[in-house]
Amino acid sequence: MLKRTLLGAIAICALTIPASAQDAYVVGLTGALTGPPSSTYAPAVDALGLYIDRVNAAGGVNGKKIQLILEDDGAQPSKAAANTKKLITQDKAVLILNASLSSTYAPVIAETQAAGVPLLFASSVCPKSVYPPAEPLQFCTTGFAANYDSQATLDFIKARAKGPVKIGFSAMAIPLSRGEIDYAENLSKEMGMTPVDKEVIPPPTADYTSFATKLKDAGPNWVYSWAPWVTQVRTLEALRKLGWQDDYVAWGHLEAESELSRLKDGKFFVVNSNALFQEALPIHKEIEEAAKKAGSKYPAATMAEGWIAGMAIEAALKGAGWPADPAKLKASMENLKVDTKGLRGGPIEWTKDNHFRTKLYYRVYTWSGDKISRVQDWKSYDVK
Amino acid sequence: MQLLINIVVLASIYALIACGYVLIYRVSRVLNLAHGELMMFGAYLVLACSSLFAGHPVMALCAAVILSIVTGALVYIFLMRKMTGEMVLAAILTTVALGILVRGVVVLVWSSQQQYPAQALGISNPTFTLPGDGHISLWSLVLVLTNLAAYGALFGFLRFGRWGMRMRAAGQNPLLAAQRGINLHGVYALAWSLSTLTGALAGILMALDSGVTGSMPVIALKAFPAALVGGLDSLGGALIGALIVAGAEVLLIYYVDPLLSDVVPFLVLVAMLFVRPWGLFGTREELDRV
Amino acid sequence: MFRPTPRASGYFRTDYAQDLALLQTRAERIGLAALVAILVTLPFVATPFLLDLACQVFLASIGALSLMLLTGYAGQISLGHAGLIAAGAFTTGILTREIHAPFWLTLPASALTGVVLGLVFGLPSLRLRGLYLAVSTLALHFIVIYLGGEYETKRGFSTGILIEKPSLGGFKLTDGRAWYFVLLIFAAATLLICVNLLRSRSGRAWRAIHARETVAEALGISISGYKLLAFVISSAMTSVAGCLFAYYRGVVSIEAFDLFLSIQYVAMIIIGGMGSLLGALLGAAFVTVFPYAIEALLKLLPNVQKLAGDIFAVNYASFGVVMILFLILEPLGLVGIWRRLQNYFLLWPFKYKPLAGTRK
Amino acid sequence: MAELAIENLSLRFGGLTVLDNVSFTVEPGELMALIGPNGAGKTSALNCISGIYRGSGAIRLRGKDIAGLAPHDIARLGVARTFQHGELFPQMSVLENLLTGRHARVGTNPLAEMLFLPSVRRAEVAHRGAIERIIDLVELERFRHAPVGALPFGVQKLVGFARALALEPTVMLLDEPSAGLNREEREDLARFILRIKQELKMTIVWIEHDMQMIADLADRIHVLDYGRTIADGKPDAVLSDPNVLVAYLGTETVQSTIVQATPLP
Repeated sequence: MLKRTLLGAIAICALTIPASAQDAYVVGLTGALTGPPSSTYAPAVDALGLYIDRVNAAGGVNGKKIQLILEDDGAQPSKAAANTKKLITQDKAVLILNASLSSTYAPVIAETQAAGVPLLFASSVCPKSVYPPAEPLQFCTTGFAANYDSQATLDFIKARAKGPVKIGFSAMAIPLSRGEIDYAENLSKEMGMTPVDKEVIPPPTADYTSFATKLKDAGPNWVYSWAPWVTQVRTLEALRKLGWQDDYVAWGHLEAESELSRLKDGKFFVVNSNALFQEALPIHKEIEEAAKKAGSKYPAATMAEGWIAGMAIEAALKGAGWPADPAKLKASMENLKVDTKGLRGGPIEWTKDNHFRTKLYYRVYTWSGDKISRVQDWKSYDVK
Repeated sequence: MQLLINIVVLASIYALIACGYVLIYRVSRVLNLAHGELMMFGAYLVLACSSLFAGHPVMALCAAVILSIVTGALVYIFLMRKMTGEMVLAAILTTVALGILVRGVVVLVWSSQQQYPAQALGISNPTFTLPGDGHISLWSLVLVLTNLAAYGALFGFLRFGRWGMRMRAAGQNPLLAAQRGINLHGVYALAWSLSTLTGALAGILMALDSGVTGSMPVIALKAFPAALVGGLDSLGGALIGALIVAGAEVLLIYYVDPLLSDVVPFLVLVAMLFVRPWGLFGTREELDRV
Repeated sequence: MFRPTPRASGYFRTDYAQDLALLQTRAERIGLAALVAILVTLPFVATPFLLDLACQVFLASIGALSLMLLTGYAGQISLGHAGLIAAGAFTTGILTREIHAPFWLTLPASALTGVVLGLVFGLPSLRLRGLYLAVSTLALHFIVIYLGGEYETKRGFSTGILIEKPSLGGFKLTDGRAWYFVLLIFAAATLLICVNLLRSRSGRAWRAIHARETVAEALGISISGYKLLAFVISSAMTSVAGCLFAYYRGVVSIEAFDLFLSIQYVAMIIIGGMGSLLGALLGAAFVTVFPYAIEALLKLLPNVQKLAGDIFAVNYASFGVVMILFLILEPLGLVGIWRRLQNYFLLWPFKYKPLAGTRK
Repeated sequence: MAELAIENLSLRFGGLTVLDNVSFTVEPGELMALIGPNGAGKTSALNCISGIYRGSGAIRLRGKDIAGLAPHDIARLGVARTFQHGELFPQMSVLENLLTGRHARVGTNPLAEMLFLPSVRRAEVAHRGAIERIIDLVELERFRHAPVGALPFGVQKLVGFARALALEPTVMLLDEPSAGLNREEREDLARFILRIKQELKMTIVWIEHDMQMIADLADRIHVLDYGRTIADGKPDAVLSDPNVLVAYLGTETVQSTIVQATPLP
């Protein structure tokens, strides 16, 4: 029992890192940089880092640099909580970013609320608490968001379908995805479609064919999936292997662009709130160059999400002035308009009770012939 | 028809993985919980080899297979050899630790993005339509055939091969086998190589069919009930066990609730453990002697 | 257990009750007092981050002690530990969300859940041994996680069940320091319960079953009874740890209880040293602190931010390496190292103990 | 009434008949030796009595049939035993081994033990006292705190003997207690066996290969061969029984050597 003291001493020696000098805006991030779901988050965090580096290289914000501290939580709630605590108490971060699985939200929210530090969901799905009426300290820039995504997708299906729609659903067996698909199923009924089958697929699955068989045998002419990319695309591939040739819609995660060109499937649609790099806007070129220069290991096409978060952070810090504290930052974020320069259909606007955005924009892409093409241009939804 | 194909394919996956568990358990009474990770490692080796032998998919695949055999032997020589004679639990935990290590290394080297070895090799995965409107993809078909070939070869090898005989002897009574001049370390290393080979084959073929991510080892965990239901020391049992578990899983997904597919193999397993803990075809363990 | 080393010229006692005392020499009493003093002052000097780490260590200690009781002493292998922690956490979560149950209700309720699960999942131990038992406890894990996931989804708590901080006698437990003491007390109580059990009839029965089951039975020990008892007590304590975990984090979600957590607990008792309560504590501290220590080390390297994405993987890999090193080089675990150090200083300048067996 | 009566006990493992209609009785306070060549079924008979194996036939303890009871229930009725190879708990000290042997006599419940209530403390002290008396009896004082695994084999066998005594049994089943002991240790053992017989009035069934000791100490001898009784009676009569000699040596030609080696009382 005496040994605990010894251990304590070792721990103190090993872990007491001197707090960094406060001559920069300290922004802390806890994210799933590694671990199974990291493919959705890691590229975005990488892009965010690139953006902040550029801002710093150009002289920073209000003459001060931004210090971005990354902590990996591997999508584990406990680790995310510990990270947040450390970022707030030890690094004195004025803003916390979450780029991780939804299971980390609750502990991170609890920590930030206790400390009164604003929390920005960047590249992780927007929780309902940022929708109006928003929780005072929570904000979100992420493209995908529960309920609105399904609304937009089903609208797209309705508009595109010629006859009656028999729709099948595919979700991953995680609460978030299941919840959204349940919502979509109800909504589809309201919109006059016939839901025929819903497959909830456990994450570790050797062979998706069994699920696809059931889905196919239910006879849908549309299938909608809102889940991590693996589930979306493997369900599609399994369906195609079984000879199902109808239309499939899924959410356009970061991987969407490269995957569309890999699959070359003209009846596979991705609903997206970010403009794909195929559009080759000036901002896209900019991101590509930055990624190339930094030698990033992720393709530029996966970086829009992180870039947008970077823009929002820059704007928020600018509004907060120097020295920034969490309260000033919160005030600045409550009244913010970020120009996304075409990465999104319109600006991100936050108000006192809407920390999500006042208008949402969706585009739909697919593969046609030899390239990715747009099948529906920005369609906007008001957030109330 | 499609259901039948699904069962056969899934059973082949499980069986090919399960025979790796059986090989090692039968020879050394150690349960290799790193089997899933070694399987995934095999799939990633294809990725590595595809860039090494760009444009020669056959060469790359062969290289990956050979490398995985070597990996198995190295694991035994540098790690498990130290554990022979130790508590069985310690040996099993060593494999757990090995698994954790391999997972970490794989993420470090290849990141945790979904990867497509088939694309890297430049080979496609067409689908065949069978009579009765059943569909099967090329690599699933290859997997089923590989599985049959692997089992055939293993049966022949254990029954008639010189080293196969030695493996059986070592499994039944290591002390006696050693006294009769059988090189136990050689036999164990061989078992590890063969087990890693079959595991890697399963991993490679699955990766060719549908890509590979860091979460692949979980599949091996689900193949584990198959090995146990059949009896951990029986090859034939693993085949039957895989059929039972795969059958239960596919039928439950289709007729009851897809969510159950995660739990059911283990429920089957628990039921089996209550009725016949040593499995359908396994050997019953001896009574304690005092 | 911590049987004292003979100081100076040996033991001098006049009745058997003195032999049962936990602290026998003045040095031990002083040592304990010093330890208590350090543990009490720590929260007033440590940063909140360290405080959080200490709390995690205490939580892990409760789990590791109960697993040590089951595996290290009673010899029943379990891979369902994460499932049991989840069971306690979900009991707490469900009770607070559904009926706003207070702390004094959820805690015993969690313990009760543990008792029931311990009974159910102890049953296979009557027929199964070793490996096979481990596999059946694995099934427990999957079943608990499945049920928890169903509850979360059906009730729409897709990002986890939020739990209010508990209040004790009108005092709300929000402060990190208060939590430190609460968890310290729980960990100390668990330790005391384990020590007490092990120095009386049940503890001896478990160790006998572990060593030689058939012989133990011929001595009059009911094997099934004591195996179930071990499962029940261990599961109850584990579930209590789950309950505390839920309150401490303020949230319950299935993702927090994956198979890796079970493996971590097994690693704790192995790295700490099988068959030693001290080992469980050392192992819990080691495994909990390890990832943070690796991170801290990596951060000393130049160009850290570029490495951020790899830290977790490095952690993972090095955790595997450390486990392998312990299994191969030091099967007695941290406790083995500690004892060797202790002997080294006790016997200095000699190298070997004069009489084998004066200590346990 | 006989203390222990075995009636028509048979035991089969698969096709192998280990015990075939064995019957014997042991009177209270009697020391009965159970002998026979290797594989005759002696240990199996003890295993049946203590419930580890389940044979067919009746096993009566003071008239009550205990066949089919679980081993721990049989132990609670006062049947203790030692094992051929000691079968001690090597990590535990001599004291703990003995206290474990006393398990059935300790009545504390786990809830009280968790808190180590005064009642538990009192019980522990009391039982420690009882154990100390046994330690005195078999002269193990020096090794009290030593882990058993580190002790010499001879001492370990004695600890096994003491552990059986700790149960305070009425019937002792000794499975080759002298195997592996040297001359001196055997003499000690003989002394202890006589003491428990005389002072504690214990009924003893004793498997032994040392004919000398048996001839000196046993009240009666029961001989098994291939699972069958071939002789039963006073030592001198049994040890000169030609059947027994054949069973042990296979031929009658060496008969004289045995007779010579068997001192008559």
